[in-house]
Amino acid sequence: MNRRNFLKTTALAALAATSARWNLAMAAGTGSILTLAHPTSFPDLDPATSFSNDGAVLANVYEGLARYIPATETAPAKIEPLLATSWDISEDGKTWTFHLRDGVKFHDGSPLTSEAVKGSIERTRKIGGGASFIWGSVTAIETPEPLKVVFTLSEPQPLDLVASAGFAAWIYAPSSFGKDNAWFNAGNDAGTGPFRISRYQPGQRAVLDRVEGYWGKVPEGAFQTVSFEVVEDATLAQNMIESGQADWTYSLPYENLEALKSNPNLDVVVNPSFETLFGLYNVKRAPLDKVKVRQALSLAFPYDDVIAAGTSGFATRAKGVVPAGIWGHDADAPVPKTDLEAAKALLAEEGIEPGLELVMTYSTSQSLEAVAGELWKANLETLGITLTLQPMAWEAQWQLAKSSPEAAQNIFVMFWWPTFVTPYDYLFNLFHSEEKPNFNLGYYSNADVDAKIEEAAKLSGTDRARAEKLFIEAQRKIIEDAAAVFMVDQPNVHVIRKDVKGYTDNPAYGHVTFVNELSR
Amino acid sequence: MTRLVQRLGWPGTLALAIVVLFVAVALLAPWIAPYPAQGAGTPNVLAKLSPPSAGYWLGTDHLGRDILSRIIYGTRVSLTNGMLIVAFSLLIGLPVGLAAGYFGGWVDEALMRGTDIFLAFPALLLAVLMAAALGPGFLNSIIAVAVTWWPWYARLARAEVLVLRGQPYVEAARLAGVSHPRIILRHILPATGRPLTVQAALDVGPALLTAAALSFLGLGVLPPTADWGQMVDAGRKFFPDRWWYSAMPGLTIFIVALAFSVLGDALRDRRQGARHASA
Amino acid sequence: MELLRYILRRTILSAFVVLGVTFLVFIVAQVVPSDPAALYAGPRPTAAQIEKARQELNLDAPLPARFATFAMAMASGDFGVSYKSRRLISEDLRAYLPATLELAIFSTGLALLIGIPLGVVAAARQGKWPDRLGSLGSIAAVAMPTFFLAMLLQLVFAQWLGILPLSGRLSREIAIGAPLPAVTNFNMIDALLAGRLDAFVDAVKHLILPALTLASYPAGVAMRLTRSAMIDILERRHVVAARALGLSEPRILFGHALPNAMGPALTVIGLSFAYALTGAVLVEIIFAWPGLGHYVSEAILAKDFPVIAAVTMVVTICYVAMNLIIDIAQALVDPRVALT
Amino acid sequence: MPLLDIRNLSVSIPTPDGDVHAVRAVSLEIERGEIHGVIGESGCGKTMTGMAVLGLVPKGARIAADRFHFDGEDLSDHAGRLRGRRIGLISQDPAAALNPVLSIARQMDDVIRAHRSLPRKARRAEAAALLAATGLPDPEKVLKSYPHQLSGGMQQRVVIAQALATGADFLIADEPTTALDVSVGAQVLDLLRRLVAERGLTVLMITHDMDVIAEACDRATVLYAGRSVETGPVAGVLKQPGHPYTRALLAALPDAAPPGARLAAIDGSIPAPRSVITGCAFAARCPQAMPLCSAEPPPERRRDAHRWLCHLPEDAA
Repeated sequence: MNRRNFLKTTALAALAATSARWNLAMAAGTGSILTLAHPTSFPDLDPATSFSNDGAVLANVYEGLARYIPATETAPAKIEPLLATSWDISEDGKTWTFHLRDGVKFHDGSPLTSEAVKGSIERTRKIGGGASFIWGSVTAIETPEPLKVVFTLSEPQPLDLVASAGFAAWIYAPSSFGKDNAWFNAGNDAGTGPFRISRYQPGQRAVLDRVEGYWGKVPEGAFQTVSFEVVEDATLAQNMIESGQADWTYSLPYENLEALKSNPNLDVVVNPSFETLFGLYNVKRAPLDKVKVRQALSLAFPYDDVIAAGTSGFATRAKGVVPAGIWGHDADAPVPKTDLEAAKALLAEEGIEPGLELVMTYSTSQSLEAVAGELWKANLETLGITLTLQPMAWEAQWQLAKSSPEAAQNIFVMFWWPTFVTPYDYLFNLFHSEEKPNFNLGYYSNADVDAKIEEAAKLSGTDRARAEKLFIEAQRKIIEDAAAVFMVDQPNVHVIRKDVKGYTDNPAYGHVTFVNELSR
Repeated sequence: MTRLVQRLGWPGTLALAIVVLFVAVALLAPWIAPYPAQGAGTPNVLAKLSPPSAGYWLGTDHLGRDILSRIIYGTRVSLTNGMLIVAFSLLIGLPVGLAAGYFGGWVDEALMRGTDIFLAFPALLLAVLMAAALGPGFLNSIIAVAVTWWPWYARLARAEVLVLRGQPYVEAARLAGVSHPRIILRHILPATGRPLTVQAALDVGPALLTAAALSFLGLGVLPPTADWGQMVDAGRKFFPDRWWYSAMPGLTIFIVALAFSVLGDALRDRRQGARHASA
Repeated sequence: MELLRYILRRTILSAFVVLGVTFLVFIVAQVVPSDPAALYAGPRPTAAQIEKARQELNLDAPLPARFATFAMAMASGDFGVSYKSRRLISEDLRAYLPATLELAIFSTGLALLIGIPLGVVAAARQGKWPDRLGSLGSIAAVAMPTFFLAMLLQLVFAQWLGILPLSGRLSREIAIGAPLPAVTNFNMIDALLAGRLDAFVDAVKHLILPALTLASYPAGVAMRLTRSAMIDILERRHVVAARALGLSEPRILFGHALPNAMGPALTVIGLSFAYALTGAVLVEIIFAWPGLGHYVSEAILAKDFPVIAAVTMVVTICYVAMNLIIDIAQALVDPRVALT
Repeated sequence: MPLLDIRNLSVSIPTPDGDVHAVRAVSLEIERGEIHGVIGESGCGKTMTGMAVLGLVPKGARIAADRFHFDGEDLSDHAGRLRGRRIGLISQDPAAALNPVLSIARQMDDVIRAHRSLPRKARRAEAAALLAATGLPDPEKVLKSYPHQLSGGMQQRVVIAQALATGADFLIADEPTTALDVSVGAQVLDLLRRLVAERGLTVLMITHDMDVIAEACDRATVLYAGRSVETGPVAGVLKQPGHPYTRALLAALPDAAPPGARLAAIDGSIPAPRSVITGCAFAARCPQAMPLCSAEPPPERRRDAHRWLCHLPEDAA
């Protein structure tokens, strides 16, 4: 220890001469720079097609009509006005009128108008990429007044939730409607948000500078510049946050979080996320076409061990597919507990002999999926079932699953997060009958569940309480059918420097930091 | 024993001993691993990431498995990996080289230009490309490396054959009307095979290193099978605080590759020495 | 004249090899078990979006037609767009290739600088302790797994001693606070062009650890090759003659014997350069070096074929070109080769 | 006092399989201004003797001698210092003796610079002058050349010029004509004779070619199996050889044989270099051998300045 410190000190002293000058110069400036270390790059900065981690950048450059604020212990969830100050819904839930905020300017200086809103959503829909399908039920957009937009829907839909989505719901300046994807990805922007992109190095960083005359409130000591650094390596990210080179990061190994918690300079912010991990059983391929076999597998899943070993106890047990924090979450869902004896009995009932072989596919890049698989495999081994773990590139895994029920895997493990905050997003995509499945990769089909999901969807704009009840009923049916094994709700763990004030995590916008609200 | 030392020198003998030791470890893995089940992949969650101790000599991994047992089981994968890579490469390279060298002319030209294309790729990149195309897995990663490896054997074999082809007994056989396959099998193959096999045996070390690099990139064997390269990668996110996870398998790779390298040097020196003495 | 013919022959052969490589890359790509359209359509596409992507990418065309398109595009330097990011690959390469070349060139230089003098000394002191130590070191360098060495260097120099940066190409203070104008994308050159000594020093500091990692193996090989070449040369008559003529020992070693060992040195340049280009896949990940290796490893995870193909092609062309240059250099350095 | 005075020189090289006795007992006395030939079959130790004088024996080799003097200085201590200053070497194969990748100018310059501190231009002029002195017609052109661009004779002249450049007064010429055409070889020998005469040099001429001895040398020493078995004025050694080996050498050389023919036609082979020899080394091949020959070292016989080692009485010669 002494020796190491000695070496360190001498080495530092030797370098002091060269580096002292500019370190000093930098120290003066860093106060107004916020550095966010992101583990993945920002593939698409086009507000129409962005559908990935790029949302973290865009959410500081663009704004939607509204923003979802999740429930806290003291307050229920709400949808906060943003570019719209208020909105009205017609009786039948098919006509939505949004009143726009006055005095908002785009970064190019043009004012926010109903035409801009209409044009943005139309461009987004016309390109048809990313999450543009969220506007699928909109049949017409009218602009009766400069600050008033009227949406007509084909069927009732919670358009307030759609309008506050983290993807495809951004409003951008009319001057950019004619621009193509490449223009945006060259680092240009056309938003109303507090920051604009000043420099973009794909795969490395995006640097944003504060825009003069932002309409919203700017706290004292707010940041002038924010740098989104792409740091794929968790070791490096951890090193940066510990040394103060980064102010915020996530996706560090759970095992290292205890040590970070005790670091006086850091806050470890743990929050439920809207991401949930589950395995879809292929119900069209024997022997998982039998409910009892599926139930047995779910009983053999080591729920607590996965939380302990895979997430160091940070995650929580999944209660069905809709995670905690989203309306429609079923806190009392009758999910199974690990019980190998019961599993054995069920298998015996169906006459399953030892020697059964099953294939589980998961995405190469997801280490938690691998841990879950390895632990599950060990449990199944005691039941005489061999589980082959098949890590694949996501596209390949998906491709195999879609090919045909006979050729596909037995168990498809994946994470799901909602495009916008509604249980419909989980239930419809994953469990609603599909002719040619896109994400219903277990080929699950149940008319009763389909009906409940469809009806709940229609009600979610107008009668959210009833919709929620229907969604929960559908989920219970799915659990009863053991269509999937619900593993864990992934926690959001963000590590942030203590001197950064005003941080809250909003799981509706995955890993987005609203920098305008922060200060040092 | 003393003769062995005399022939290989002390470093060579030590290296040979290490290689033999690891082969033994691979064969006897289930009997000598302190925790055979963990070596084979069974998690042991309660003890996860424990530092080296009396119970776990080299510590445990993120699922609480004994690193020593994992390394012992990984020996099987790594050595088989290395051996299969050279075996596959020989299987492709030897016939190609034999044919090119024996028949000469356009056959030689066509086969050798073909191998040139493979040699034009930087080897690891081609292996990565192949592994990416084939997907991860034990056999796939071996094929991926073998694809980059065989042209060397083709060249070696060709060079050996070119020397042999001019030998009087081969000429005689040819004049006597012995068929080509027969000449190749009877006269050429045995004489070419021996130097090539020695070379191949020594290449197990480098092959193992390449395979480790692939599995470090996540293109090797599938979990939960233990593999050294993959262990180093898995442990990297806990490095350096839980150094043992990465360092132990990393050191193991280093020691084995070093042993092969030193042994190879010793054998080469011996061959050169023999040539000097006879000259 | 002979030299010209020699160069011409080598160039034609290289062109042939590049064509073969193009074909091989294309064939390998056909094996990739992934749906490019699904990848191109975005993170969570609908069936309609995938179908649209399929048409855009012309994936339904027959195989030979697609190879023709592919080869033509490659020949014109148009690598298409990445399925994953949908960015122009040629634009990405402009940013990543210099980073990798910078690393490869620097590490090659380092390998020669370490390996050759050590080899000369080992040969001159054959059998003595500098020789034994050097030989041991070179074997160790060759047997060391790159990725493990990278981690160890980071641990010692970045985390314990803290004298060199852990990773990246430039300090963030410079990259964000006072960025360099991207003229060549070679940071050292750009820094000099801009007259920024601080940035230059910073760029060099960032280069040292990854370059050292990549240099260790070729340095070991360089040492061994130089040593054996020098031992061979030192026994040759002209060296004995030079001794008999009363030349000093350093003069004989470096002035007379070493120029004869240029052959192995050039071989090492080729080897080291190739090693750095491919080792980049491992080293760039560990050192977060924004180069081709980094770029392609992401593409591999995503099965982003156009990127994989483009990088493979570019690296292979660099490699083939380097070999060509070295062959020609061999001919130039040794006046006798020109005649063969 | 002879310029080079060697008594009973031995050079042995330890190997894992036992010592190699490259030189067993060589005695040489070379007077100033003479060309002294040393002749013998390959492996007889003639080159190693030359190397020992230059202090260039292989690593680990052991040198012993009753006397090993050059101009009064003990070579065991001073070979390194004398080499290149007073003692020069003209190598066997000029193509090998010149560095293939350096220009002649550079190689000449290196030698001159090692011995004299002159400005660059003067060194260049000196190099040209030395080349001219060896009879090269266009020194400037030669200086710009690389070795492979010169003929064998020209290369040998360059090598001689290099030896002259050191300022050495004693040259060891190791088979200077072997690699050359006969006519070119003769020219080189003429050149050497001329240089000896003009510059007062002394030359130790190592050769296996009796013609070279006859044409160029004043005195000669015959080596066999690492021993000097006969020495004396060339006329005596050639006309009235004392040692049966010398006689066999001369007999094996038919009058009709082309000059420069190899010495190969003696039955049997030389003793293995690792063997220990008690009696006369030639005993096994000697047509006149007696039982005594392989048992005891032969005594020295002499006729004036002509001496040889043999059990046979003087008149038998």
